[in-house]
Amino acid sequence: MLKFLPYMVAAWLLLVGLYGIVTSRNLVHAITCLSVAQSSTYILLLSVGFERGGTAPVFLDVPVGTRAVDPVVGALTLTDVVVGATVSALLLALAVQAQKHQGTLDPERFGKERD
Amino acid sequence: MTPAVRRRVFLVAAAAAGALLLWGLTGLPDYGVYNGPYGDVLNRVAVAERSATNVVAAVTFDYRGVDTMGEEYILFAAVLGVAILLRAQRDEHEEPPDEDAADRDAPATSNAVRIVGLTLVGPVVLFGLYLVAHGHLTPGGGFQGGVVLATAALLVYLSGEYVTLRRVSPELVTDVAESVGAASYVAIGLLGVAAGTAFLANVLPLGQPGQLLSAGTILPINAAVGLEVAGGFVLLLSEFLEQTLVIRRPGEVT
Amino acid sequence: MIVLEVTVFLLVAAAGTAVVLTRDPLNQAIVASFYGLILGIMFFVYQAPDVALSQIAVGAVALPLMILLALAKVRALEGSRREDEDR
Amino acid sequence: MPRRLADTAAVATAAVVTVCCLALLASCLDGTAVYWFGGWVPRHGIALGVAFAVDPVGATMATLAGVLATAALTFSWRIFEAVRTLHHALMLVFLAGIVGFCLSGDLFNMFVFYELFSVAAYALTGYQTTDPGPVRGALNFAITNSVGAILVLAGIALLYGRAGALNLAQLGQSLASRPADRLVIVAFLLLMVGFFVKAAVVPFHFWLADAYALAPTVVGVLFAGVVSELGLYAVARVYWTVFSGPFEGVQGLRGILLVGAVTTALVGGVMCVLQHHLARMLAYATVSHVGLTLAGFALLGPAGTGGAVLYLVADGLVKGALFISVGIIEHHLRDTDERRLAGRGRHLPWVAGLLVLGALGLAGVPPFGTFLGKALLEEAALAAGQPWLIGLFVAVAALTSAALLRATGRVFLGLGPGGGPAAARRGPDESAVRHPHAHPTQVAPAVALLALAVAIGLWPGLTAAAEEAAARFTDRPAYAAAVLGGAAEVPAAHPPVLLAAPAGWAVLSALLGLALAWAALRPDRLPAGPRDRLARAAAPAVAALRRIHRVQIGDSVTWLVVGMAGFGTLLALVTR
Repeated sequence: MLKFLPYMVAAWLLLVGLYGIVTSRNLVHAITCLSVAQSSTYILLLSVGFERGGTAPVFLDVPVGTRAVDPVVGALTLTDVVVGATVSALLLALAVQAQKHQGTLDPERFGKERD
Repeated sequence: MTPAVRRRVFLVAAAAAGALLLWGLTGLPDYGVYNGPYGDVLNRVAVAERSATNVVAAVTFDYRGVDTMGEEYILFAAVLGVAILLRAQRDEHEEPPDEDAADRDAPATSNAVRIVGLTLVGPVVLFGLYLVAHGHLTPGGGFQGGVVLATAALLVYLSGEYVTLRRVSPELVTDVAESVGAASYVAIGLLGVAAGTAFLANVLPLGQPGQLLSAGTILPINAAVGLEVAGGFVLLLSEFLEQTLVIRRPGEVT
Repeated sequence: MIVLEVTVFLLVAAAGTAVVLTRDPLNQAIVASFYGLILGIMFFVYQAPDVALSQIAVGAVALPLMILLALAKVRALEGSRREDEDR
Repeated sequence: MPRRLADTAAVATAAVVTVCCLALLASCLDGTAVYWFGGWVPRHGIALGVAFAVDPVGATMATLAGVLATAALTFSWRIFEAVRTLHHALMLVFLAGIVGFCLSGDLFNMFVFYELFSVAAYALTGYQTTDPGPVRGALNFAITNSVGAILVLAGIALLYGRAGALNLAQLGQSLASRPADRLVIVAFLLLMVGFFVKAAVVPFHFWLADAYALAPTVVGVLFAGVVSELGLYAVARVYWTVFSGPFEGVQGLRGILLVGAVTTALVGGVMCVLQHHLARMLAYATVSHVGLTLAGFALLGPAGTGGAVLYLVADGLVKGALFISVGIIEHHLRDTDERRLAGRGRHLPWVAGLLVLGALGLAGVPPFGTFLGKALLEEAALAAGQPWLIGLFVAVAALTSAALLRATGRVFLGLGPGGGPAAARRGPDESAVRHPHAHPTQVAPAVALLALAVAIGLWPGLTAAAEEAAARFTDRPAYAAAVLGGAAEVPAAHPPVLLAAPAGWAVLSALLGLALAWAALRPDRLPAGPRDRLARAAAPAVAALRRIHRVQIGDSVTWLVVGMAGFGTLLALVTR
């Protein structure tokens, strides 16, 4: 079961996050749900680079050649975390603006298009 | 679509998409098995080649340094975006808060909180600088350190010293810090071109692995990133703060 | 070790679900901060301390804080709008 | 920074970037130019660092973005914006992201640049705070596209788990030895869906119209000209470098992609005709043309790819010019709804001329470059045994040019049912006209873009060059050899394309478009019986189509998941 558990957790978080966006009645809530969906990629990336029994890829106290986990996924996830946070910040600013113009954060109550 | 219809359609589609996802994910190697080769090669060669004992830092700032440069510009763009969105509103609808107004509207803080907050600022700044400076040796680096430094600025705010914060980091200073941080990343990259090798290639002496002054350009790049991230996050937070403070005028709900 | 891993995985899944199901954004920000913290712990288990540090700094502190600030702004806007309508 | 200085610096920077991209294009004509950042050249076929791998197709896309950005910034010269320096900085970051995306030869690096230009685009779309228009459009755009980016990243993670590599060439080599299994299929699905969102392929297109309607003209020019095209470029690039090996011999893939292409082309075309808001009209014209271009890629061969690339470059230039024209109308008449604008554009004859020329460009009439692109596409369709695609191309060209011609007739000549009274009712609004004449810095960029589109059409030997570039673009082993360890590429000779039949189709498209526009403007001249019967028959379908397109964020994401489930199921079925 453990063979695929983290992958399943990642898939679950992706879908749950999307479910939250789809059913959201508040933009700030939807944005937080998006960050949950985004976190699924952190888990996925780190899981595919994980090596059982490996140390962190820091060779200060352990010699080079010690079995260590993949440093590349660490670097990728680091980038991903920053990207996720900055996108969320930008979205929050957009939500504040939506509140200003529409007077509500509920997407269902936004004015509909003419066309 | 009405909410009920949408929810139903989504659940059906998500069940199918989820099944597909799981089907594909079971094609991955078992959890805990890593077949390489990328990470294994780097774990073997990075310490010798880059004198950085933290291989993640070597990957982030050198082997895949251009990714990180792009990432810094994503942060830069997002901060610009938040500023453009929130400042435009402010310019149109509100007077920028003068210091008196900020003073008046800042939430009242008890002295205990204020003292605890301000005492924490020093250690937090130290910790942030430590993280930035040791990124090539131990976990941490410009990004983590930068966020911690930004938190220090936030502590000042939480202690009710909003006026002090504005005096310490007025918009211009953080703007400049962020831009200089982003620009110096590119400048350090161009040093490699000037030295006749390649963009983002190392031009500094590598030193001994494990020493503070080692790993060549990773350390200055970490400093640049730290500067940019700290500036960027302070800007992000203060743009949102401005928003709340400007609106909270006397006579309104507080 | 395996028990710890499984516990953390299940905790992450549960916390992520809780974030989505917490419909009030104010409470959600607090749950999200908790979720960010658990993710950070999970990354330590993954032997990725670099990521764990930044996840805790961002996911557990900076992002929830920004959400709270944005919400404060929204509340203030709601308040001023209601006043306008009363007038 | 003083305003004039900021303007000049921004335009100059964009122009310099364009020239650099052009130089890159010239330098990579003889062989793929590879640049390893940090000097980390691959060892034993393993890429340690990140490479830019520049081939003519990528360099052309980057140049197109540069040209459009220069034109857009020149256009914005005289339009006041409060947050000017920030805005210009964001525009340049936007351009930088696009250029990096086009040149990169590394999958994760492509993702980083993809996010970079997306983030800049979200901010630029939403900031026009004076406009009380629906800000939710910007949020819908940002959230849907972020979900797309998440899927792309998930696809990257899957591939990395299998191959332990991120370099496109290395990934391609690693996957080529085996036919596609479940992991490769799902990774392909995730990457394609992610890029389809950006390309606005139906049903991933629901964010597009709002984003276009909302974007300031300066940004809209890049949206209309290059952003959707970048999604398609990524689809083609990733398919040919990474997945063409494992999917070789999967017959059904072409069919699935063609279904998507046809749906996209037709939905976009019909929705385009149904719009009255000019920016929305251009948005659905883009959707429709994305379908057309996707059909070229879907033929999964060099001929279709060459035609698609040539077409999308010329089409991007034309649409950029059209978006500038709409921007001029908006700037002068403070409106972009053709019904409210009826007859109010008489004093802007230049703009009318631009719109008519643009409509002809969309129809693919010679000498526009779109004509050559479509000629190649038609040849590829015939060679691939799909002659019916020509009918689709004609329909798309007729529908989109008809919508534009109708709007032009109504706005500038006051034609159309209800035009007269509406214009009269709107009479007092003439005071809203702020500037009586379009300024040269506004008209010139649009003229220049159209002139470039024509120059492409007249350039001798361009079809052969496009075919050669496409042959290199679709040659996975040669790409891998160029990136990971160089073997020389042998350019093949291409027979000249026959242009007589395509010219006939182009004229037919334009005439059909004109006839449709005339029918829309003068319904009273049509025989009453058939006209009313047709209107009654079409009404339910039209209403349904409109209802589907009235979306909020949740709908957009729901459709995304629906599309992903459908596309994935089909993929799984045809590869088994």
